[in-house]
Amino acid sequence: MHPFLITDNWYDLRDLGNLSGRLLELLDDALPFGLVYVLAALIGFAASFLIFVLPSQLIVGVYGERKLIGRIQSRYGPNRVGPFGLLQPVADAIKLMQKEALTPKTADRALMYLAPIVFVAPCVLLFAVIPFGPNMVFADIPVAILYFLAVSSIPVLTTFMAGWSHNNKYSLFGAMRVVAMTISYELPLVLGMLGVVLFTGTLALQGTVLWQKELDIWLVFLQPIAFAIFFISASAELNRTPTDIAEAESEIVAGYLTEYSGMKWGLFYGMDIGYAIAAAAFGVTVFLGGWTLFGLEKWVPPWIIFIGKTHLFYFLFIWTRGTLPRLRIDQLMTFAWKFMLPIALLNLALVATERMFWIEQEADDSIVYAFAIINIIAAAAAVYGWSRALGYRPEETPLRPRLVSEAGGFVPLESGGEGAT
Amino acid sequence: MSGLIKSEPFTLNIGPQHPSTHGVFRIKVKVDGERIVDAEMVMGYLHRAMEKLAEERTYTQNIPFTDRTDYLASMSNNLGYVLAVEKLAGINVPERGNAIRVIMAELQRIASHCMAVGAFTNDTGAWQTPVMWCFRERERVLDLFEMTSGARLTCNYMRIGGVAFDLPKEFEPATRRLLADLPGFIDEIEGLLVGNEIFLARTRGVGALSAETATNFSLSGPMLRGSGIAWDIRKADPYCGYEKYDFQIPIGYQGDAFDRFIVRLEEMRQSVKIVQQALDALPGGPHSTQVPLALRPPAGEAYARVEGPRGELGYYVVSDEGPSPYRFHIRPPSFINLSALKEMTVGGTVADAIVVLGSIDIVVGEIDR
Amino acid sequence: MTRQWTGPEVAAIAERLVPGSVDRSTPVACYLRPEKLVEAMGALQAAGETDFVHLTNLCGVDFWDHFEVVYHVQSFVQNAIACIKADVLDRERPALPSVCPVWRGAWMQECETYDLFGIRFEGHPNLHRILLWDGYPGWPLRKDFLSMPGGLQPGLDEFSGTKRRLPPPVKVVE
Amino acid sequence: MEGFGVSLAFWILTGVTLVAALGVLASRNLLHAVLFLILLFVGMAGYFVLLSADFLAMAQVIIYVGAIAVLVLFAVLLTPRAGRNNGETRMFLPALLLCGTLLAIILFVITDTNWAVADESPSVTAADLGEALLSRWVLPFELASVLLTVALVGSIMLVRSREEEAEDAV
Repeated sequence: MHPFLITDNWYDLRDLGNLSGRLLELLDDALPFGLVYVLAALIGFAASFLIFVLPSQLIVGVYGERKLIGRIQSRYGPNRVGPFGLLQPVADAIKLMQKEALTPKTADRALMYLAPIVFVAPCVLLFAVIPFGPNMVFADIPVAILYFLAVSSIPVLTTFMAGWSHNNKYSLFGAMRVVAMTISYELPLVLGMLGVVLFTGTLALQGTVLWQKELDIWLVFLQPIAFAIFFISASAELNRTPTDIAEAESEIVAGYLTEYSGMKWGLFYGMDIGYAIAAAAFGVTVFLGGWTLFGLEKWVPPWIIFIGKTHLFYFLFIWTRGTLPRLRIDQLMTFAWKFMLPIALLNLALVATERMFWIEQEADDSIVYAFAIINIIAAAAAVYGWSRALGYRPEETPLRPRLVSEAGGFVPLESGGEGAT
Repeated sequence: MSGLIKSEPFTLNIGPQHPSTHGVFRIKVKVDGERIVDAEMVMGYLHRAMEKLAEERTYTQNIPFTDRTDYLASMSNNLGYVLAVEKLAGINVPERGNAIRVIMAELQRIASHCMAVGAFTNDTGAWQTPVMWCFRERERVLDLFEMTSGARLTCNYMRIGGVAFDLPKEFEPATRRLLADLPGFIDEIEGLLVGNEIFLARTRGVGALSAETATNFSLSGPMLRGSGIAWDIRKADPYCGYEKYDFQIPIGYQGDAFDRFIVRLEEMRQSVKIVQQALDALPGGPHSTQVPLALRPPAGEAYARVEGPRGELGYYVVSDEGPSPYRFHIRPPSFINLSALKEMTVGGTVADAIVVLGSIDIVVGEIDR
Repeated sequence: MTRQWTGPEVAAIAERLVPGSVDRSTPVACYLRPEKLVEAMGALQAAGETDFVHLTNLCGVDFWDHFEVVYHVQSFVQNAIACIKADVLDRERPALPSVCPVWRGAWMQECETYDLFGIRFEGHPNLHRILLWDGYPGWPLRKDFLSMPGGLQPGLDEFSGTKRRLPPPVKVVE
Repeated sequence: MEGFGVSLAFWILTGVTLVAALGVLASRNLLHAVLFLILLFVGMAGYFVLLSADFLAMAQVIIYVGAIAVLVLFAVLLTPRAGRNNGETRMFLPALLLCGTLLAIILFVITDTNWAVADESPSVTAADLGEALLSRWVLPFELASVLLTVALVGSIMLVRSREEEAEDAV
């Protein structure tokens, strides 16, 4: 399929897709009808758990996040259970399973039980379309980007179900915020992705990766605005900190999770990480070249490159979570509608023009580098200009208090004391 | 919003068990959507009848009670109380005692402001990071307290007529090390938060009080200074020899949560300056005068106040020549600063209310006493 | 240093601004008549020479047969503080006009004084028990609290405070 | 698509969709009804997948589940508490009659139509779809957008309060 890279031999472990494909063929021949699917599912589950879920969700997602945030907060983080505290996620899981799962008397029991379950399923589905390597993609469907967006809109309903079912005011606040925020952030997200799709001309994720590989450019350079919009929207829909208003702990006490305890809460917690990693994987695939790394994928197994990139991307989420304060709901909505949406539209117009130019002039592929420079400059100009147009004036905000030496009454702003130092 | 869609306001209980009420404090807010239309405070969950208890104990025995009102600023509380009793009984404090008091009170201000700044940023949603940073520095101040008084939180260090113990010899180098690090730490916090767009958006213009309103609501401390009123008891009514030290009063611009925040940060800088000067000019001599254990001040009354970390911390003591105060009243700054809470929160959102509450810097032990 | 207004100084100004408002004055404090309290306070707040814009402290004191309510008011511009008092003579139904119209921030301190002494502040926008719970029977900071319902709990009979200060210790005003 | 798996998927989808549809009708709790409706939408998307219309299936999920259902949830939350359940209605009989008629017509049409059976499933990509919508069917497409815009403006006009109209008039 890709002669430059993969030999298609089953022993070519640089792409595990070869091995599993061969295995499936063999089993299909050997086993009666139907059983092969069961067996393949079991093997696939075990393999993906070992290769992806274990390092990602448990070690990076739970342990790494806690450790890193601990370091950001100048403390040690988990360091008691097992070597370097590595067994902390396991200990957490055991603790959560032992805990009593409380159900409030007035809660809508069915919905409350259903919500964590429904929350888990889409997370697993999301990974089906992610290409881990040239042949390592479970379902290389032609509308994978749409599929990803579609499936990732389901957990929103779940969080709504969770929040509403408790009959708790804080949870209802959380649910309302989730719903309101999602409507606002889907729009710029889809518009941003549209810009990407216009360039690549395909909705398939594998196609997007190959396009980037072929032109030797990552889409993050061609589409900086789309990347920023994707990152912000993703962190908004994942409830990561700068935008975690749906479970704002200091305001509405974890929002839709207020009444959950034990493993029901644990499922939400674990799957939050799962969604974050899925979003990171999607971002890496679309914007950061997926499993390619400028030729290095010939030597290093692409899936290792991919997992590494995903974890680095996930680090961005951890970083923002550890350092940024939270926005207010109305500010978040204003940001989506007044700032991101117009900029996304501008970006779309620019991309359409460039794409048209590219096709009509039958230009060389290296024109994308020119496009990249234009787009980066245009992105900076648009962000700066539009924020100024919206009334953003950072230099007018004094950041230091005035200083006076004598006690007395009111000091008017004009007289100013000794001014900001 | 309210004109477009008919919605019924409902009551939301913020607290008593809520991560952002800094203790057992409760606000009953009536919200219309996310907008607050009414706010009512419910407090007293931590009421320990300190003022009544103090009427049954001798003047010296009351000092530990003052630790437990505002447990984040026990030194300042000690100081306010002993100043009131000294004023009542006409006791003079030796130079060295005064200097040590100033050092302790300023270190306490740094520790308390660390807590205030950290908790406030936590309320804005900065998920624990600034809190942890602030705790790191506060811990070092508490170590100094432990070194001198033996206790970290409730120090019980001031005595009528001076302080309980002289400074240990390790104190000065340790304090100098801390003072060398503190400005860098304050710059760090400033770099992390003050220029941050999200933080600015969350705090600018939130809970703004004009100077007239702030005065009328009897506010004090950083709340008053944030509104642009240059009022600091240390400057206006110097005690313990504050007139000898060179420092400035930081004041804000429009009296919003952000102004209070930057005022607190700047106050920490000024406190560092004061401690530096006090250490440089630390006089010798005794640290305390001898005061009879069963002190019986002459009949009369005294109102003494200090500039506590949260504002004007006053003690009103009435004596009837008995061995214990006839009336013992605390003017708790964070309690009185709360009186403007409704003014500041109504019309904002729930998230704003949390920020406003954080900017007041309440200590429930002091509110309920 | 903050200038401390003596009682007679404040009394003279208050008498001039609102005739008949001053009851008497001691070196420490100026006693205002309850019926003219709010008016006189408002005048003292507005007058340029006193400029008492900031009500610092408000508390009650129980003197067995009557209460005193103490107001510490100060001016930022002049850097001066004064102590103003008002007597509440009726012990059965103690009441005093509220100074909330003058200083809005007084409401919480008045609530507290009401809560602990039972002094009703008339004209207060929302007078309620702020620290104790609604329906608490006694007034804790009164000197005879232990003889009140809700004061002395069973088993506290030998508590030293019950008998300690039965005679009025302070000279009572006429 | 042929095969045992496909048939199984079809029957499962049919079951889920029917149960969801019945749930929408029967559930007393308005919110449960909305959630059943979402399940129904997902089931419909499944049918599209079975028909090899991937793009339509995804669009169905994005638009109906991701946007419309969320809007419906919003509407439910914003309605006063009194109207939050599917109460008894006097329109029961007329509605039944109407539905029966509709069902009869549809059944008649289904049985009467001479269905053309394709030999192999046509492979329609998103690009083909876009091509068709923006060239041959551009007029209906644009008309639909205009219609939606008109509906949007109309709904805004409907919920405007009298005070705001007075404000605008000034």
